Order: sequence, then structure tokens, then C-alpha cells
Amino acid sequence: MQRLEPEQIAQRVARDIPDGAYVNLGIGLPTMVANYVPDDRQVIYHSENGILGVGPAPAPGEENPELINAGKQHVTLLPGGCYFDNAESFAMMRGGHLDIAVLGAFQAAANGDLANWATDNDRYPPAVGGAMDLAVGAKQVFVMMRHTTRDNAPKILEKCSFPLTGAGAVRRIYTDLAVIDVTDAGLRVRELYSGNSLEEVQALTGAPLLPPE
Amino acid sequence: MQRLEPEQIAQRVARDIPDGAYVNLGIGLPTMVANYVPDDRQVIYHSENGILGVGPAPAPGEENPELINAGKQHVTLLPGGCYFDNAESFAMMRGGHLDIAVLGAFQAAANGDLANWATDNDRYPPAVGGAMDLAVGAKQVFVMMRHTTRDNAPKILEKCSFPLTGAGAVRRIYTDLAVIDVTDAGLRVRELYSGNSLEEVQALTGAPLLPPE
Amino acid sequence: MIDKTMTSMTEALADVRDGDTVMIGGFGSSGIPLHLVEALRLHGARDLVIISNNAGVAEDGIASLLKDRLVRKIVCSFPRSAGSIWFERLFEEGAIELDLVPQGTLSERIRAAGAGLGGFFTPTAYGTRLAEGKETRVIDGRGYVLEKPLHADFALIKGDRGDAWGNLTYNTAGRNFNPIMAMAGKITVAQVNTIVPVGTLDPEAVATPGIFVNRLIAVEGEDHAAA
Amino acid sequence: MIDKTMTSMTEALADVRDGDTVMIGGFGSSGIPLHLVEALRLHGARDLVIISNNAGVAEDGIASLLKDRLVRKIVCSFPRSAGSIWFERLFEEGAIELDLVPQGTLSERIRAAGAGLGGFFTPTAYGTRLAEGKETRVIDGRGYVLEKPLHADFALIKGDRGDAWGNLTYNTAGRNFNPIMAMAGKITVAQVNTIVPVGTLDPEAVATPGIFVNRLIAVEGEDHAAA
Repeated sequence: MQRLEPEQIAQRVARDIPDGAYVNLGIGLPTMVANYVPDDRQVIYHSENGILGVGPAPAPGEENPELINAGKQHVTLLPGGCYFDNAESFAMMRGGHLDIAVLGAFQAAANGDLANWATDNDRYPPAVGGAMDLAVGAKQVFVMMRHTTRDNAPKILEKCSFPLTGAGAVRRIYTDLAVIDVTDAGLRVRELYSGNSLEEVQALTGAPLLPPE
Repeated sequence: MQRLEPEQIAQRVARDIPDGAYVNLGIGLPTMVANYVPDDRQVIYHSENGILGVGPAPAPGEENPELINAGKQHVTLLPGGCYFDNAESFAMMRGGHLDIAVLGAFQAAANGDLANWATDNDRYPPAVGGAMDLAVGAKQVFVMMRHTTRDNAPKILEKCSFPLTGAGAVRRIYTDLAVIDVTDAGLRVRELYSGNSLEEVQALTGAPLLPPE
Repeated sequence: MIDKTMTSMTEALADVRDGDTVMIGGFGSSGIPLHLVEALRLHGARDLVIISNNAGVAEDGIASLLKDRLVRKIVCSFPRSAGSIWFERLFEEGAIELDLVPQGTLSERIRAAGAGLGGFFTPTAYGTRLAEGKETRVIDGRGYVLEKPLHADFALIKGDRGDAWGNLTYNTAGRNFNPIMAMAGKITVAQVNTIVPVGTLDPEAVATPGIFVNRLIAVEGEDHAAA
Repeated sequence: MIDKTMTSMTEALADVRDGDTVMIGGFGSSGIPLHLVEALRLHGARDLVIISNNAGVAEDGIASLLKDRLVRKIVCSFPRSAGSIWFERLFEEGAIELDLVPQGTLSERIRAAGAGLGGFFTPTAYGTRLAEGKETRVIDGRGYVLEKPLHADFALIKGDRGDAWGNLTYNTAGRNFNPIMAMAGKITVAQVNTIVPVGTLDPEAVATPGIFVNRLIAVEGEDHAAA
């Protein structure tokens, strides 16, 4: 079976980010998506701490210690970008002004439920950040994750076993095996990477998959 | 009996505006208060449409058509002033950030109720503006009005007969006859203008007055 | 390339439909997108619901929409200014519905829509006629009224300078309702005095981030002649 | 004359009391008033409730308050960053209470306090563990959670430039929680990089109007060494 590397998943997600979109990329893997958006598309990146128009990392020595993104990395501002406070930043999210949020996930379910903020380890302190606001607010939530855990257990399930980030939030799931849409009829495979059969992917998925239309 | 002119009431109110206060002056008579605040006190005037640090009227020909106060008069901005949107402006009011609001009134009651936005004329369309927000929000609400109607009927009552602007909102009433505090014990005369007796003022007041302490 | 600028007022409002809810920025004579309002009048959509702080004076701005009887209902804090003859006439005739909202509640309801909230408890109007029929609640000893968000199909706003991404600054007190209405419109159309190149505006001083603005159009010179 | 500037950090925080609720601005390492936090640590008030987006890393900022065991409870969206060793240690010991709040709900609750609201309905966290025990309501077909305002006895914030009236600007993303916390503190104390003469700041670009700031103090040079 064909398993994409994380960079390749990012590349695949990037193909679906349209010109002119306002996009929030979650911490971690999703951040890589920005590297692969074609040059002829202008995408405006939102950072939850109060930036629109996030630009690339600054040259070494050029960092402004206050100018960081949600992942606490030094960034720059594109011409046309601007700053605002946290309440306005989350008004953008919750108010439905962002076109796309790309989020990592522990689990995603056939009904669109998303689990990406907590496992059931009670000793380890929980943290949620802006994940729940993105889940309810962005016009489209794309999940980007490995199809299975390290032990090959499915992460796409009938029902999430981990605590939810948002109910019915997910629109599309990009994994290292396939691209899957969450539809009213259930999970529909949108794309199988070359060499992968529906049966093979289904075997690693905890909920029924509908074939590509 | 001694009846103050409106300018004199404004002058009397101005004496009680402390240095450094953030003050909103209602449309109409209260606006005159600014003319009488002593020069050695620095007072920052708030205008509900989004100004802190409202300055005097501009010289003729110097008007900026966008720079008006709540009464739609052309104003200027003092050095140190700034602009903000209407939601932030009313956050300042409702959030208890203004020290004093000076408001005109149709009626004020012994329990602090204020009526200054509507009479019972149903044919005439109602308008409320920012009066209700000031009534609930300012740390102290001062009412400035004639003690009686043109027909010598009392405007200070046990209970307002006109629709309320706010319940229990008023802290102090400045009229052309006296200064009266709204206290838990009832209306207490704080000051009788020279020549006015408590009995004379009581005769023109629709609720019991306690003597000055 | 992102370019939200329009070539004409007509294009900017082409898809307004009968019955739409339209927010119009401004306070008194300040910060009103008068050219957009005139374009809306010429467009001719009827049965509009207008959300604005005032109801227009003389024959201008919102008053011109009232005069042409394009407005079914107005949501407003202060409809009755000196010279609001068209509003007063229609109100007396019973030809317009008025939803009177305290100004701070009006602006907070507009912001709540833009911010994706389902409602909020405000102390304003508690115990008054304007709270009648509304859900109230005493919280920590203080009375509050539950108020719902105010959404709009279109928000027509006026900025001072704007760029092709839709970033806006304002001229002094012309800011008023414009930034919050920008957040609450399904489609937000901004009339500006000047369009400047992207990257020109100070990123610390942008009062409306471009994400809230869908369309942008410059008027020649300042828009005060008609005010 | 209005002059809110203080002569020392000690003076600026002299009246903090045991058990007070203290908001601290900042997101990650950006926009944290580190000098004020250090002054708070030296002041020594105990049983504090801290409201802040993060819980500090290494030994700095909020982590230094945790290390000195001055904090009873933290209200926070993301307490667990790489290097949040003191928070993790106290949490494991059961020596600190955590009130975990989604970030947008945290900022909206802070703003609601500053804006005098009694609460609001937000869709965030509906149907999740973080809504358990809270009042919920379906409005127009969508689920919402009722959230209450978050007030504070003190708000410690960091601005870039400030004037004697308390007007502030920020440095880029250092803005984050600082303007809304300024609104929500009974007493708001601002640490700034530079104090400029009143009238110097662009009135269109003031991000925190002085009415929200009670005390102001400049630090020598930039406050990044300790970050």
C-alpha cells in the first residue's frame, strides 16, 4: 500500500486551498501546508494570537520576539497583513469568517466529530487552546493526519473514543492513504492514492467507506 | 424663591466634577457643564459615537464633517484623545469605566429611577439612543433639570409616570432650586440655593425630602 | 491576486434582493456611506429591513430610501432627529415598522452576530419598557436582558482609506458602527475615500481587517457634499 | 493634570492582596509583562487566581509564580507548553487548581467583563467535556453554552508605547490578550517599553484607550531578555 509522507499529505491539502482563501493552519503538521500552496494563489493565513497575513519565517537575526504564530514560532507579516486583539481574532473564527481550518487530529468520526485536544490520560494536564473555536467556526474544517495510530489501529471511527473537540465539525479528512469526505450519507472516499484499493483502506478504517462517486 | 438659570445649574454641576474624571455629558443642557469646569482640572469627555478626549468646537471653516459629538455638533479632539468603534464605546459605558454621566431628565424618582427617553405620546415616534446604557453603566449618574415642569408640576416624584430609562440609576439631582442626593433613606437635600427654604422646595417636589445633614 | 475593488456602485450592490436586511453605517451625519445608499435606492430592492443608528434627515441617506418607500422595517436606536421628516411621516402613516433598540444593545447585537455568538445578557433596559417580552435574568444580584445577534444580508459601510484586500481605516468619529457592521454582514461593501496600494496601511492601525470586507469601492473626493 | 505613570514596579502593585484574581497578558512568549510579573512575585501575595492564556515555561513569568507557590488556581486555555515544568509539577502534586477554558471563550469572557455583560451564549465546546455542568441552549438549530464574564482585581498588561493618560499601542502580535484584559481589571497596570508625551500617539491607532488603564510604568529597554 502507498502511504504518503507528511510532506506529501501537506502537498495534497495545499492543492485544495483556493486562491484568495482565509486559512488557519493548526499547530504541527498542518503548518507545512503553506509550503506547498502554488505560487499563483494568494492565500491569507490567520494566526489565532492576532495576525492576518502571516508571512514566512524571518531571516536569522531579523526576528521580532513579539511576532510569533500560534505555534510560538517567529514569523513575519506580509504586506496587507494586520494585527488585532485575541477577542477579535476569535470573532473571526467563531463568526464564520475563515474559509478553511486545517487541523491535526487524534480521531475523526463518520458523523464529523473531531477529537484533537485530549486523550484519556488524567495525570497529564489537559490543554485546549483555540482548537474548539476553530472546529465550530471555520466554514470548512479539514483534518490532516495519519490514517492509523502507530499500532495500525484506525483513527477514523464510527464514534470518537477520546473527548470531542467539536461535534459534526469535520468536512474532509486527508490521511496518508486517502482523501475522505464527511457527507450526510457517511464517509465517502474522494481519492485513493495510487496503488491503494478501497478494500485495503477500509480494512484500516473504523467506519464504513463509500466508494468515490 | 431663587431659581437658577440653566447656565448656573451647569456651573453648579461643574463644581462637582473632579480632576481626572472620565465624563459623559448628555445631549442638550448637560453639554454646557464643560464650559464651567475650572481650568485647573483636567476632565476627559467621552462621546458615545466613539471619542475620548472631546475638545471644544472648531474654529469656523476648520470643521471636519466626520468629527461630531453625540449631539451631532462639530467638535475637536484634545491631544491624548482617541477614537474607537461604537461597541467599544458602549463597553466603556456599560462596563463601569465612566466616572460620571450628566443627563437631562423628564422625571427622577425617590428610588433613583430615571425617565428621560419617552413621554406617553404614542403618535410621536420614540427614540432612545445611548441613554439607557449610560443610566446602567456610569459609576455615578447626575441628573440636571428644572425642578418642575413649565406648569410648576413636580418632576421629582415617588415614582416616575413616564417610561423608565433605568431603575435606581440616579445618584444626585441638580435642579434650579437645589441639589438633592438619592440615598437609601430617601431623597436628601444636599444644598439649598440661597434664599430657598426646605419647605418651599418640598412644596414643588413629589416625594419627601430629608434636610441637609 | 486578491482584489476586492469594484468598478461601479451598481456592480457592488447588484445582488441585493427584495426583503433583504441591510446594515448601514454611520452616526448622525458622520461615517455614512452615502454613495452606497444612493446606489441602493437606484437599485430599487423593496421591503428592505434597515439596521442603522439613525433614520436619516431631510431627503438624504436613509431618508431617501424611506421616501421611495423601499423600507419595510427599521432597527434603530435614534430614529427621530431634527429633520427626520420622512421617518416621522411613514411612522405616523403606519407605513414602517420600528424596532427601537438602545444604542449599546444595538452595537453589541451587531458585534455578537459578527463574532458568532448566540446571544448575551445586558443590564441595559432591564426594568424598562424596552425589555418587555424579553427573557430576563438576575445574575449576581443584577438584572439582565437576553439579547440576540443581529445579522444582515448586506452591510454598507464607509471607510477612509482602504486597500484591495479590504483593510480599512476611518476618519475620526466616522468609525462608529462601521467596523462592527463589517463583521456582521454576509456581504460587506465598503465605500472609501481613497484606495491605497496593499501594504501601505499601518498594520497596527487597520481598524477593519480585510477578512470582514467583501467589496470595496472608492468615491471621487470626499463624500460630504450630500451630508 | 492626569498622570498615571508610576515611579516603581513596587508602587504599581503595592495594594495586591492575598487571594486576589490577577490577569496577565501574553500569548506564548509574546506580549507578557515580565517585569510586572516579577514585581508580583517579589510582592509575595499568596493564594492568587491567575487568568492567562498560558502557564509559563521554564522558570520565567507565570512559572516563577508557580515555583514560589503563590498561585491557588489558574484559568487558562493552554497551560501545557513545551517546558511548562512548574505547572506540570504542581498539577501532578494536586497543588494547583486548573480551570481549562477554550481560548476564544477565555477572551470573550474577559471582554464581557470589561463590557459589563452578564454572560453570553457561545457555540464553542457545545457537546464536549468542557461544557459539562454548564447551561446549554439550542438557538435557531445550533447548540450554545452559556459562559460568564471573567473579572479581575488586577490586570497586568504589556504595551509598546504609552502616554500619561494611559493610551497604549502594542508591538505586532504582542497585542493578543492585553487590550481586553485592560478592560476587565478593576485596576489595570501597564508595563510599556516607552512613555511618550501626551498627544504623540496617533488617535486612530491607539489600541487601548487610556480610560482602561489605571497605572503605567516604563521598563528600560525592551523586555525580552527574560523571555
